[in-house]
Amino acid sequence: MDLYEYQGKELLRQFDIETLEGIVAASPEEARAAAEQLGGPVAIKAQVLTGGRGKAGGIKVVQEPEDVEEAARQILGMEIRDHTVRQVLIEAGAEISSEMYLSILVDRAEKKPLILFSTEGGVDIEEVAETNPESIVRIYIDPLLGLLPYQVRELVFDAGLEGDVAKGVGQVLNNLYRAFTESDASLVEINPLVATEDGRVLALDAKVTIDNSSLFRHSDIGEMHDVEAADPGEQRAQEAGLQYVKLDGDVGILGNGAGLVMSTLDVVAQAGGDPANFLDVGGGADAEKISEALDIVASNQQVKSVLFNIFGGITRGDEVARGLLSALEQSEIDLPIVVRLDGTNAEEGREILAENTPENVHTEETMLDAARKAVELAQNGSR
Amino acid sequence: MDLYEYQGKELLRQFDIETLEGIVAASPEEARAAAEQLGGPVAIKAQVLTGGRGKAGGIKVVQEPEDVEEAARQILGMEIRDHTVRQVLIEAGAEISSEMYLSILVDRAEKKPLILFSTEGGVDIEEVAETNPESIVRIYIDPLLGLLPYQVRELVFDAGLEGDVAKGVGQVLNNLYRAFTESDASLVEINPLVATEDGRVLALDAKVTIDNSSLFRHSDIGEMHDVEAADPGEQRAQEAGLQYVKLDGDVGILGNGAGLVMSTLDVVAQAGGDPANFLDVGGGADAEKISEALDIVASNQQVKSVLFNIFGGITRGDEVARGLLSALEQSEIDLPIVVRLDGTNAEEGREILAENTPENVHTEETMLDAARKAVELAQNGSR
Amino acid sequence: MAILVDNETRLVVQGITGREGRFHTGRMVESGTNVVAGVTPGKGGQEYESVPVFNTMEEAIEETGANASVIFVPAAFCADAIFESLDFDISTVCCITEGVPVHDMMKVATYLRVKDATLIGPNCPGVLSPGKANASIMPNSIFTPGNVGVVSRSGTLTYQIVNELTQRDIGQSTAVGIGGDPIIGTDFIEILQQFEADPETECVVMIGEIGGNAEQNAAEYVQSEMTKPVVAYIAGFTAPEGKTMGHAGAIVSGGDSTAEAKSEALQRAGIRAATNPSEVAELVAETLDEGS
Amino acid sequence: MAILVDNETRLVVQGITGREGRFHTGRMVESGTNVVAGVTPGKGGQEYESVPVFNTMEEAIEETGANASVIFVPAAFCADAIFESLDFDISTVCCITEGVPVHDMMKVATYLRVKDATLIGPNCPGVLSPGKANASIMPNSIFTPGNVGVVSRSGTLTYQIVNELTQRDIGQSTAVGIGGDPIIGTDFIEILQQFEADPETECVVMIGEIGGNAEQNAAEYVQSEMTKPVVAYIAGFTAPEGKTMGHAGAIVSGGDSTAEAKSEALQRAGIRAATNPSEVAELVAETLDEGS
Repeated sequence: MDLYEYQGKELLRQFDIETLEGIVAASPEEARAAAEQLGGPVAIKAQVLTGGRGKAGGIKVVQEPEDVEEAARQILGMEIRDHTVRQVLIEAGAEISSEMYLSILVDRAEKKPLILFSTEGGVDIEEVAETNPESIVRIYIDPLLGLLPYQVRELVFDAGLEGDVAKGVGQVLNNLYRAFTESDASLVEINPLVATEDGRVLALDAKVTIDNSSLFRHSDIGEMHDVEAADPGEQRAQEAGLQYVKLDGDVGILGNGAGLVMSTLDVVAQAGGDPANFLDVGGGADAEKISEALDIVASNQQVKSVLFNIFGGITRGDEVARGLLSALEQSEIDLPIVVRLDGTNAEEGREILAENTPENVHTEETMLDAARKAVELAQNGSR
Repeated sequence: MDLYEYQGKELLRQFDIETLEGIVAASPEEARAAAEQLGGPVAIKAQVLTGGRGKAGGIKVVQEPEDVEEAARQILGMEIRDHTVRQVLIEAGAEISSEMYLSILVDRAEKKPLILFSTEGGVDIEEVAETNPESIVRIYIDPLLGLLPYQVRELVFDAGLEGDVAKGVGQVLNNLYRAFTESDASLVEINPLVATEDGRVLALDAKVTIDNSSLFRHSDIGEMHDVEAADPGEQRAQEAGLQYVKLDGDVGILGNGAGLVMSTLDVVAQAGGDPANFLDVGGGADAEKISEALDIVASNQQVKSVLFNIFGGITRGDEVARGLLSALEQSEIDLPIVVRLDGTNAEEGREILAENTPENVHTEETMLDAARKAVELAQNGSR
Repeated sequence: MAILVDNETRLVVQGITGREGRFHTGRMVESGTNVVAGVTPGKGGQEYESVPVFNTMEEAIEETGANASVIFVPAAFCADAIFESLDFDISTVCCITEGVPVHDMMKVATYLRVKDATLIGPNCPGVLSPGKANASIMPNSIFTPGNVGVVSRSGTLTYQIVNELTQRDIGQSTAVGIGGDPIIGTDFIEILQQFEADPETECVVMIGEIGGNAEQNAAEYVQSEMTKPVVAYIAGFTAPEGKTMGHAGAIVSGGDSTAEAKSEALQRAGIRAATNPSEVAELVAETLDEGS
Repeated sequence: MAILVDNETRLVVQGITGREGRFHTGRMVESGTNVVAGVTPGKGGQEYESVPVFNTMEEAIEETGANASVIFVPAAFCADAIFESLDFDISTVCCITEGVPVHDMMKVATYLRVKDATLIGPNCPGVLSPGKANASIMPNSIFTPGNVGVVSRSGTLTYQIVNELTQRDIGQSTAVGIGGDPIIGTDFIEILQQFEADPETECVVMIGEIGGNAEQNAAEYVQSEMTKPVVAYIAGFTAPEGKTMGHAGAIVSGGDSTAEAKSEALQRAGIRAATNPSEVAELVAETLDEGS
């Protein structure tokens, strides 16, 4: 789960990392009021869960409160990489003497937290990695020992920091590691981390991703999630505990297990079709969940046929079949549906379907045949 | 550093372990006032840093406040294993349904914390270990992982606990492990840990030893130390950072390094003498420390001769010699002193001594000769 | 022979009394697996699917000599269940549960380095050696004993491919679902090593997906260390960059973790890669024909 | 040869700029030890006793190829200094500092299990191989090269005994002060193993004291595993039960950790035990005579 900049900063402040004073605004009027409250020049920053907002014009700095309204009007409603800007963060100014980069992330290969630091902040870190890899300090942390004092010193010395900045960065690093572990983050990134003219070290931006699997122990963070931001279908899926990603095609796809569904998308594409979505019903999905999943897929108006590919492990074929029938009854879906069912209790499932098959449901024996059929139906279909 | 029962219980309460309500009293009058405040029957418990107070009559239970004064009078001033009782803990009563034993200690061989639990509490655990070893549950903890939930369950199931008692003991164990690690304890022992008729689990006694080396990060615990309890010489030594233990003989012994001093005691005993003390001046002792050490040894009125055995590693012979001379000047010690000096800068030290040797200082080349000389001087000497 | 589980396996089911635990215990028993014990705290003394239940792993192991475990306990308690298995010297631990926090798994993975044990998963289908032992949620009926080792990051996709193999009468030595989470106990390479050393395995199928770079590392390993042929399949060519595709681990975090990048790495290493599940079975059949 | 430190040793001094660190660096250099670097954060670029100082161990090792370290940093920072050494693959770490918290040492000891390194101490005099390398605070002048290995829980008592050996012209291969704290990095047995394997060592002197049961375990090991003769000495017969005698580790916590109990264990194992430091040298002389 990604946090907005303002949420990420709220979290950092909880762990004693200093940020600039800021107020979130959802309208030009609120933006102006916020700027007046803060006083002096302010930055108006689009709050979107994607990068590149700077280049897209999503950040403006104005000197006078009366100019804030117009700037906010330009940013609010802006589309940045398919994300609509619904809020802006109005932030006070600061006298900045240097920009740095600091992040902690989960390294999959080493199975440990990895700290990245560079004195070249404020730009894309991947760019720095290419142009000046020497400037990036990398430190792996033993998750059982935690961040050790010597590692903080090492970062500071390797990066060539001195005086107040060295001390300030060390403190931020200790605090950021606490934030990373205690919030179950998979990424905390501060870019830029700035040193001010008066010797303080502040987080000027914050990108925080929390491990979804950990939300059961972070109800406060879970509540931050801004469901309005997502596609309505993605919202429904999330509430139902389903993994759903909307795409641009016309063949609706659902199945069990991320790998099988991804493979189904690939096979549909190879058959000349265009997947409308990714939907993983997950392990052990029961009738109700299947019904909800089918409904979500069908509610996408672009969908012209649905391919339902189930290979049962935890998910049992009989439940899938009952779920399918129940979903069809409830939602009166009349789209053509291709069903391919195999694995645990598949035979029972196929029997249930055979006895009750509605007209719009086609069954196929193999995944490839099912994909071809679904593509064919989508190409011939209309809605 | 050992804590008194009342201090140990204060610590346990900080970690959410329930104890009975209690008030410390230093006089019979205070004891009575405490009993009246608590109401009902109370226990009057001698506060001493040694075991066996129960058998020695150091614990009395009285029903009426008017009997408290007399009971406290009997206990206060009592000598229990050479410890004078100066305070009593007046403690409220409870309806006890069972007595258990729980402790966590540092296991030297495994280099890990070890949890010991038995449903046979209230008696000497070493006795239980002999008569009914099966009843003791032992669980080792990985210090990097900490106490794991499964280990708590294991203790509870292995001990055959059920219901409220199982839950209560589990909670106490989690809290006690926190107390153990966060206080840098080498031992936390609750004997008995009791279950009450109304289903609570309470610590009825508390024996806590804090690792002296950790006191720099526990100033609150360091302040608990009750220096009045110790021998005046031991008090002075502690303040000076010296390791001193008073014994019953007449040959005062000091040296550097616990092993060498222990060996010196042994050699003195083998030579027919009787060591008056153990004093380790430690590593890197300077003139001032040596002087203080000599003064502490000599201030024991039983001492008839002093054996000063130094083999220099960190401690340098020249500093030892200067310290010795300085101590002799300051304190006007006229006891016979046998000095044996070897190791780092020993030659320089011997030269300094040779130039300034007072009459009462004898030098010997070997440890055995030095021991024999000191014993001889003690046997011939008087004070 | 086989890898990880075989005729010598004495399996204990952690979380046997839950819905999934019970259901799959029944299936594992039906597959002929020697399921000797179950563990659920507080349910000791009961029986589920004719398997005796104990309160603790220590007790279960003492009483039954269990040497492998399969975990169905809820995600919040999985790390604890894994530590319990490891501390009592279970040699193969399969954690089926999905949704185990990544920070828990980093601790587990670090602890694993001091233990002589293999952890499969979490969020995986488990391990199945057809005709010998089933420590998994995989449908036993689609398997048949044979000489192809299967290792996969994906669950249902594995079933799909095993099914294709079986339909062509190509049997399997062992199928291992290593799981698709960002932090898993055992990576491709460790399983490939075991297949390389297993006399019964003649050919290995490796099933990957987008995210991370485990497939690239595995490709290098195959090229430099393995003598046995490997057939690969990667899913996720149609996955849009930056979108989560179900598995927390299947995040396209950059150019390196796309299906294309993985596919290229396989080709560079001279590994045959199929473009769909059916083709995997075709390539395996060809490979085995060439070998004989 | 020798054990732990020898002619190949490239020593780094952690905490070189402190009073003791500097003093003993001078002495180690005088003893002919190859002291290649010192580390004190913030003092990088300076020189102490002609030894270059670095800010971090990583830098010191990169620049000088250091492979052993000796630690003089204050007790509160020792665990950190040890972790820093271990993380950059120093193979022999001697922690001289006393007063390291026991809980810190439990963590260090646990971490050591995943590292291929030997930690000596804390609260120990260090390691000295006469004529080769001195990673210790032991007075070099009392040593002479030879074939007797010395291992001891006590510092100054070791000097006493080494001095007695040297005065009888009995040289030493290596002397190791393992420290007397409750939790130390390396116990008697691990050092005895190394002496057993060292071709240069013919006989071993083991110096114990009250507290714990390391001497009893060592006695069993000597009896069952060692071919080389061992002469032992135990201090603390006069120590009253239950009193702390200087070393935090030297607490008589029960019958088993008394000097008598240790002495009996040695006798049971057939190990010659001396009753005073001079007698140790006599027994070693006799042992070497018998052997030749």
